[in-house]
Amino acid sequence: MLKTFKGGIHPPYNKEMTKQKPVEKAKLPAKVVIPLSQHVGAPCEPIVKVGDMVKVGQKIGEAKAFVSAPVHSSVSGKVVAVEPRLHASGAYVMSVVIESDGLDEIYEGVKPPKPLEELSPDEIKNLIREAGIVGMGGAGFPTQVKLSPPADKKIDTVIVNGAECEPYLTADHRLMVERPEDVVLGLRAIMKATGVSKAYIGIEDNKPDALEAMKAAVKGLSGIEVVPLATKYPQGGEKQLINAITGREVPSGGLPMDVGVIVDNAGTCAAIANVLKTGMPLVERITTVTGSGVKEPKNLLVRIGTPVGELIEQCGGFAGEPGKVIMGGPMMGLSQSSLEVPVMKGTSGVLVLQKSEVKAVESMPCIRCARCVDACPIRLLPTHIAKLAERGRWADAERYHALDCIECGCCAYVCPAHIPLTQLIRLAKNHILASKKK
Amino acid sequence: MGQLVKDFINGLWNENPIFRMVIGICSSLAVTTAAQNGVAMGLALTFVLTCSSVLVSLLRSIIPDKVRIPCYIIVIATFTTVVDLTMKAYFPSLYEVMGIFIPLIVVNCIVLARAEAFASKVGPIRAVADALGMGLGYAWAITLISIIREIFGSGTLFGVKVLGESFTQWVIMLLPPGAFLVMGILVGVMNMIARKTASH
Amino acid sequence: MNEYMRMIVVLTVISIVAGAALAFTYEATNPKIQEQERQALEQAVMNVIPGTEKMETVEKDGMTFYIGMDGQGNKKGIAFKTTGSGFSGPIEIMVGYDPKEGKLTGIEILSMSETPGLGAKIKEPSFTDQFKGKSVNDEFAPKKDVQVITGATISPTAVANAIKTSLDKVTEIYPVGGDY
Amino acid sequence: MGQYRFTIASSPHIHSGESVQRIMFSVAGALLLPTIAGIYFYGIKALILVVTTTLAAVITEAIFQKLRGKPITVWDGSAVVTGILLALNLPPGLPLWMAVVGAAVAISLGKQIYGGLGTNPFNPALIGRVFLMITFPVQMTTWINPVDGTTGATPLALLKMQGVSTDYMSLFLGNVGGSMGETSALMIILGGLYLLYKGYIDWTIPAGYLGTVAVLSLLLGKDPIFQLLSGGLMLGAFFMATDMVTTPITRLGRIIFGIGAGIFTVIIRFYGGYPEGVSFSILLMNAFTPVINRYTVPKIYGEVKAR
Amino acid sequence: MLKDLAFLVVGTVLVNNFVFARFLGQCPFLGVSSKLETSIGMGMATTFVLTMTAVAAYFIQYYILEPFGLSAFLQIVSFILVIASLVQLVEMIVLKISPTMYNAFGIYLPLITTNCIVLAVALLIPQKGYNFIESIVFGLSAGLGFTLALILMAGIREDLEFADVPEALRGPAIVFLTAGLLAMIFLGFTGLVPL
Amino acid sequence: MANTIITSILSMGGLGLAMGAGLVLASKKFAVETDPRVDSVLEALPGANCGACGYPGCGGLARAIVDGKAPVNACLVGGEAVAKKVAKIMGVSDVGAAGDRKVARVLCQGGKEEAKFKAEYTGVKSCRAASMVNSGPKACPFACIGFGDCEKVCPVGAITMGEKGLPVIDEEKCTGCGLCVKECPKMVISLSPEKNEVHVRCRATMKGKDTRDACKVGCIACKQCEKVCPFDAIHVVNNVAVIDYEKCRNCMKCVEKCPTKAITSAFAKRKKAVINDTCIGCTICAKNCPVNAISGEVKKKHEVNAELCIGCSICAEKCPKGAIAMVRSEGDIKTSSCNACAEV
Ligand SMILES: Cc1cc2nc3c(=O)[nH]c(=O)nc-3n(C[C@H](O)[C@H](O)[C@H](O)COP(=O)(O)O)c2cc1C
Ligand SMILES: Cc1cc2nc3c(=O)[nH]c(=O)nc-3n(C[C@H](O)[C@H](O)[C@H](O)COP(=O)(O)O)c2cc1C
Ligand SMILES: Cc1cc2nc3c(=O)[nH]c(=O)nc-3n(C[C@H](O)[C@H](O)[C@H](O)COP(=O)(O)O)c2cc1C
Ligand SMILES: Cc1cc2nc3c(=O)[nH]c(=O)nc-3n(C[C@H](O)[C@H](O)[C@H](O)CO)c2cc1C
Ligand code: SF4
Ligand code: SF4
Ligand code: SF4
Ligand code: SF4
Ligand code: FES
Repeated sequence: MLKTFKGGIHPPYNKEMTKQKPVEKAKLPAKVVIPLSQHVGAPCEPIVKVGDMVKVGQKIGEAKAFVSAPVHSSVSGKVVAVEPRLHASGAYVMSVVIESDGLDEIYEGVKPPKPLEELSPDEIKNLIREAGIVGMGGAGFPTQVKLSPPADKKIDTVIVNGAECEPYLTADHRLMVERPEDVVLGLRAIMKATGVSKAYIGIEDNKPDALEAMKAAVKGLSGIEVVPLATKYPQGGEKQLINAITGREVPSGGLPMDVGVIVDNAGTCAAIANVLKTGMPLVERITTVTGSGVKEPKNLLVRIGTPVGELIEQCGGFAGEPGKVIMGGPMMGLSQSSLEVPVMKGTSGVLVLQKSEVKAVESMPCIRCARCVDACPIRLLPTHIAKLAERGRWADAERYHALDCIECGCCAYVCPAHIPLTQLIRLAKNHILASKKK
Repeated sequence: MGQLVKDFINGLWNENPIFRMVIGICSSLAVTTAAQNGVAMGLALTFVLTCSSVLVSLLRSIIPDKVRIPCYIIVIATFTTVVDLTMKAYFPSLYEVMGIFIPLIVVNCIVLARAEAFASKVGPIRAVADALGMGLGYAWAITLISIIREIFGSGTLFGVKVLGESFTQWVIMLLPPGAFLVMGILVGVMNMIARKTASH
Repeated sequence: MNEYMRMIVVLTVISIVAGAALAFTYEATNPKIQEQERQALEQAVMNVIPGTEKMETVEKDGMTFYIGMDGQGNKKGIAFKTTGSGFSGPIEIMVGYDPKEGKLTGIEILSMSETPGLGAKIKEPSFTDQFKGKSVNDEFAPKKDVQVITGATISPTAVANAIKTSLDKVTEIYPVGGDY
Repeated sequence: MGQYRFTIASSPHIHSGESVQRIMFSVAGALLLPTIAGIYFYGIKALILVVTTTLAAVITEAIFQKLRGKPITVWDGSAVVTGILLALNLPPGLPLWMAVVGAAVAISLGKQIYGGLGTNPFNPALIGRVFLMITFPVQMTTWINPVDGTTGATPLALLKMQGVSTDYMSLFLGNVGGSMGETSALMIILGGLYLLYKGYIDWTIPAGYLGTVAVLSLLLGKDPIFQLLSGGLMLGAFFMATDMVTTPITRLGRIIFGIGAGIFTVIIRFYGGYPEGVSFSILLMNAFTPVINRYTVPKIYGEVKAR
Repeated sequence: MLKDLAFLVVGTVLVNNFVFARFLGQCPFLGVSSKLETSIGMGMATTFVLTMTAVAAYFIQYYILEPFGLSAFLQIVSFILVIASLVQLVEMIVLKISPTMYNAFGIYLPLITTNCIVLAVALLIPQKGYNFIESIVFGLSAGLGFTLALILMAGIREDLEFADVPEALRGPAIVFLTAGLLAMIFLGFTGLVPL
Repeated sequence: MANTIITSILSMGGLGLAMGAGLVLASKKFAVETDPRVDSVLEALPGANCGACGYPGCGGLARAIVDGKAPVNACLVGGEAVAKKVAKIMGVSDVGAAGDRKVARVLCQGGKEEAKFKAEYTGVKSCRAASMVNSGPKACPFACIGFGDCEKVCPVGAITMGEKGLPVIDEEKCTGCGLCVKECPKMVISLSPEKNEVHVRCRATMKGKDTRDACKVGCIACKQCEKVCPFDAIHVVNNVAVIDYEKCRNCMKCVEKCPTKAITSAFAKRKKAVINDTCIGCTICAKNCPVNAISGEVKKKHEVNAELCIGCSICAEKCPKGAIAMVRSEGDIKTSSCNACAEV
């Protein structure tokens, strides 16, 4: 029996389009827009002015708060604006706009650090922070913060999340096939930084080549185990992953560290490895550009700040009439209204669906079929919370644990009545949290 | 005078105990298998209600508050027993059908509610007007229910065959569910009428 | 008078007045009620024993019998009550029996709670009349010598069974052909 | 790249493609099997009955929605399922006007007064059937024997009233007296398996229901196989106790539902006034469903025991 | 003996359920059945009072009314007097002893005086000739039957808050219709026990 | 006969006595302090114990009302009359003192016509839900979304969704409870003093160019208002103009200037100063007028140039004689509104 969790769904994976395609370097963009907030926590503050010249890897935004991360220029060139720009959230966020000079000069400060063996845990954490590394699995939580739990939380396990359970996406898959040793190096750094000796690398069994590559890469390393997981969405959700691999359940309202676990995305590990090897902060990432609406789906190594429109062009442009452009996967990604929005540290994919695929279906009354209940990996009663949300009964929704919803979308995916369950629950969560603030 | 008419009319429609206030339902469901029972129960209740309202109204200043309820109930119970014995003596067949529901007039919420809410606060004349209105409001309501149940259930009205030979009895109408269903539909219809008249 | 005293006194007085008033009503209506009940019983006996004009109550072996007589005092038969277990409750039956002939003279259903329009048809003459003149030695088997009601066999069976079982006992007390 | 206008929506952006309509028409499809058996055994009469109740159910639904000024949604197929199931639960010889009354009651009292699809507490088809059963008991218990066309009793009534048992094969194939679609256990099981395969019904309910009846029969000294194959049990367990609208949404709740229905069926069959108790039992458990839902809310992921 | 008692319980709770088959206690049934929690409280309070009433009725009938030949006409008055006073007494005592308990279910007590089930139970005890034990069991089962009815209805009514019930039927009408369907379902228990 | 009556009297008397005594004893022994208001409220209720209110009997409701858990008009049977009585017992009075009453105002004019929709939104039709999807369907992430969450939450029905797809607030009805302010996910509703008539109806903090692309009536941060304001009451902060309501005197000069009409006021009803005969010609008004609209010689009655007057009412405040009244330019409010029916 493969390890897995209760609930979940089996959507069509649609990974064939890109899973065999090696990562290509994307064209150097003429202009990048780098938002100063690409992570959970306080936005960072610009430290460059219009007219300044910057180079690749040069810090342009300083993180002042503890939960925050700095950002760096991903091209060399001239700062042309520091102003609010459209962001993947649809809001305008303070960003630094840089015109590339095409030289791609590397910043002088970028130098390889001491080898891992010689670094102290604090030095590792500092390197990670200064490199602006945040969770690349989507949420964008500053990694260094995650690695610095309060003293009373004893961490005994690190899990590398290589599940990549979102349909269509293959960024982590290709990474693990092509650069398994980077993932392992990053993981070893994390282990050293947190003083943990047990680590797992969880990978869904629909990526046998990745499993092979990772197994080969950890050969001879003690304490690191590659765990094949059942292919089921949302296997990569950290709560599900922890449950599948360790059998532990993160307490409601708690964090992985409450059960002694740290979960990090494979991409995050590779980013750490990159810093250790070259000193280069996080300025580029692998993004899968895919979907029926793209002519030639590809895995691209992209500079942070590249407008998504340029990536689509590099993939041959739109196929058919595009209906939806999604940053991220189809289950949790954010739909976009403009092709101007820039790729960020957490952008694992750009998915384009054709117009014919995004027909809006009128929802019908709930027939209490309980598919949503059976699908929910958190064992909530989505239908009930949604009904309460429709009637504005927020307090009751909270009593039914609306806040524990991980917004995985399983319930809405299966609902035969096409009720936007996830959105209604999100609405309830938003309301509950808003009323808590006061 | 105008006040009295108002008090009287009130029970007939605006605050009709069955259809509008929905109290005192038990008997209206239980005895309404035939139109005749409806009329009899209606009159019996009107009698008890009127007599006890007068008495409660007269005694209203004498009765101490803390024993108010026991006292009212004794008054009501006394009149109910009078009806009970009278029916037993003079209408035995009717008594047979209405059985336990005559004694239960005592706890019919309408009686106590009117005693508490109305009779104990006004003079005897207004109390009578109100009681008669409420009683007759109750009476017409349950007669209507029993007419419907009798026609569908037995094909008769006041015992006279009104539907032809080929009529198949709707047994459910004579059984408990029929009572609830007819009641539910009538309350719905009355709501509709009330809403229509209110909007004009 | 202090308030508590008043509570007690008022409640007591009202109770007493109520008691007295009811006792009065009872005394006034009681004869009539008794009369009604007697009449009802008599009527039932008359119905099950044709030709009866007077009746006499006899207690024998723990059973109550009503002996029916005509105007001249000739015994026309005996009647007794029995209870069957119907579809939705007990069925009380008055049975008329003529020991001389060994035959039933008629039956009447005194009370029952069978389904109206269905089991309740046992009250109708079309059902009860078939017992008139039936021999006590008959089988009383539904669908054989006892006609049943379509769609409701339980109620007629209950009636037939009740009569048959009670007859077994009654024929011991008043054997067929014997005197009474 | 031209200026396109995109759609924005909350995630997820893909859907399983399943729909209420598809589920309903699949159930209707599965019901064709017992329907065909009914037509085979009882002839054209049965076909007319099915068509009548289905039309009556659909028309009642449309009229009700029209009167309320709501969109007419008869195409969702739920009224069709109700209509077919009602017919399968009726004696093949029932006067057609009674069948129409039954369908009208099923849809109006059983469904529309509660606002239509999805919010009715009771199984509409069973409401229709029990209403008819109580309103016209004579006609509702007049069964046709498929072998010789005479009227006769159902195997359960035969056993209860006359102590006569029927052989398993007849029960399994269905050439015995009974409601139009309940007699052929074979066809019902086939239809049920199809729904199980499609994932439209949850196995816990039929399993809990049939299992409970079998076990209790055994314990009470009755023939469990006979009990399983006779009466409306199979039809009820596969098609009516599984109506998702009127059954619990929690897994534990559905198990309780199945077992409860089994217990009540056995009680009514063995000790009650009626020879058959499936309709009543399912409806009774429907009544319990909201309460069951309330008290079987699953413990969520990471819920701490008591703090 | 035990079997008889079992029959009495089944008969009173299911077959002749006071709400669905005997039509008693409709007013509190309609009023209180909108919330599950309230229904359970009301049901428990009623069950308690009914059991107490059964005892009281038994004693009054067999130690006062019958010996003096008064049962034909003083039954109603004396029963109701005692019930009303007892309920009021219990209310006062509960309030004093445990305000929490009072809040949990004492508040339902005043409503029970006018619940016709109470008087009906008292009157049925002599009518059916129950002995002491049977009287208590009868009172208890009457209460349980009432509680069952309340709980079922309350569950359904809580769900109906999500339902698009036609305007005119909202409120008591839909409750009656639902009660009608429940009564229909409870007919399935007919014939379960020899009565 | 006599016998029956005597036993009846004795038993009933005995029972009555026993019960009466029992109750008395109990009420002495178990007397509990209760909020006297519970009893008075109970008194006012009809006492039908019908349970229609959802509480267990009138007593339950009375307690709930006193505890503040139920509104004073919770009794359906009693209707308005009872509600009034209960309100009196509970001492619930009408709305608090007027004076610096605040009312809710919608600070967005980007309706269906004016604002650009950047994409097709599908999903739950609620402003808050839509605001979580790419910040809403309008190109301006600060724009009113227009699904009317505010309309639903307003307890007095003061908000209706207008034809432009924007909420319209009836300032008369609004009680200033602020629920809509909390409900609106875009924070485009705000409470402001009723007397303030000038509002910047835009909160977009993007660059002026971006705002102009997104909406015809947005504030583009051109700062014209800032320059023209005689009272330093309006400033562009963070790319959007903000009014200091304390300083604003409703002069409406900014309204005149604003190129996109993002600032609004009851322009047609602008007030004008009018000087009456008690003027002693002290010239204080003329000195204080920020636009020099008042002229006149010392000790002579002064005149206001209605063309120039901006209605700031400084003169009226400064006038030692109280000789200056602020009058709506088109007559008083009454006549300025539709007078079609006033004539009937
Ligand atoms: C406010 C906040 C505080 C967090 N603190 C910690 C932490 O102290 N330790 C840790 O391991 N993870 C921490 N996390 C990270 C979460 O465990 C999780 O990795 C992150 O929310 C992304 O998870 P997701 O992609 O599954 O949503 C924190 C997250 C948030 C939002
Ligand atoms: C429903 C759901 C699915 C997720 N799927 C994945 C996934 O497939 N791969 C992944 O790396 N992170 C996934 N995540 C995010 C993880 O929960 C978690 O945030 C992440 O692994 C932490 O690593 P990071 O901080 O390095 O991103 C998912 C989160 C959720 C809520
Ligand atoms: C609503 C209803 C009421 C019934 N009432 C009676 C009844 O009063 N008496 C009776 O014998 N059977 C009654 N039955 C029982 C059935 O008709 C039962 O199946 C029948 O008695 C079996 O006998 P049969 O062989 O005539 O079908 C009733 C059934 C229903 C549905
Ligand atoms: C598996 C399944 C079983 C169903 N069973 C019934 C049924 O027994 N009776 C019925 O009226 N409708 C049934 N339906 C149809 C539908 O759910 C029903 O009409 C709703 O209760 C109406 O709201 C069924 C539907 C499905 C999918
Ligand atoms: S979106 Fe929330 S409620 Fe829905 S399945 Fe996922 S966790 Fe459960
Ligand atoms: S999946 Fe949809 S239809 Fe089924 S219970 Fe959940 S919300 Fe209702
Ligand atoms: S003002 Fe706010 S709440 Fe009201 S419609 Fe606009 S966005 Fe929605
Ligand atoms: S919700 Fe309150 S503040 Fe907003 S308009 Fe209504 S009354 Fe005014
Ligand atoms: S009349 Fe029975 S409870 Fe009201």
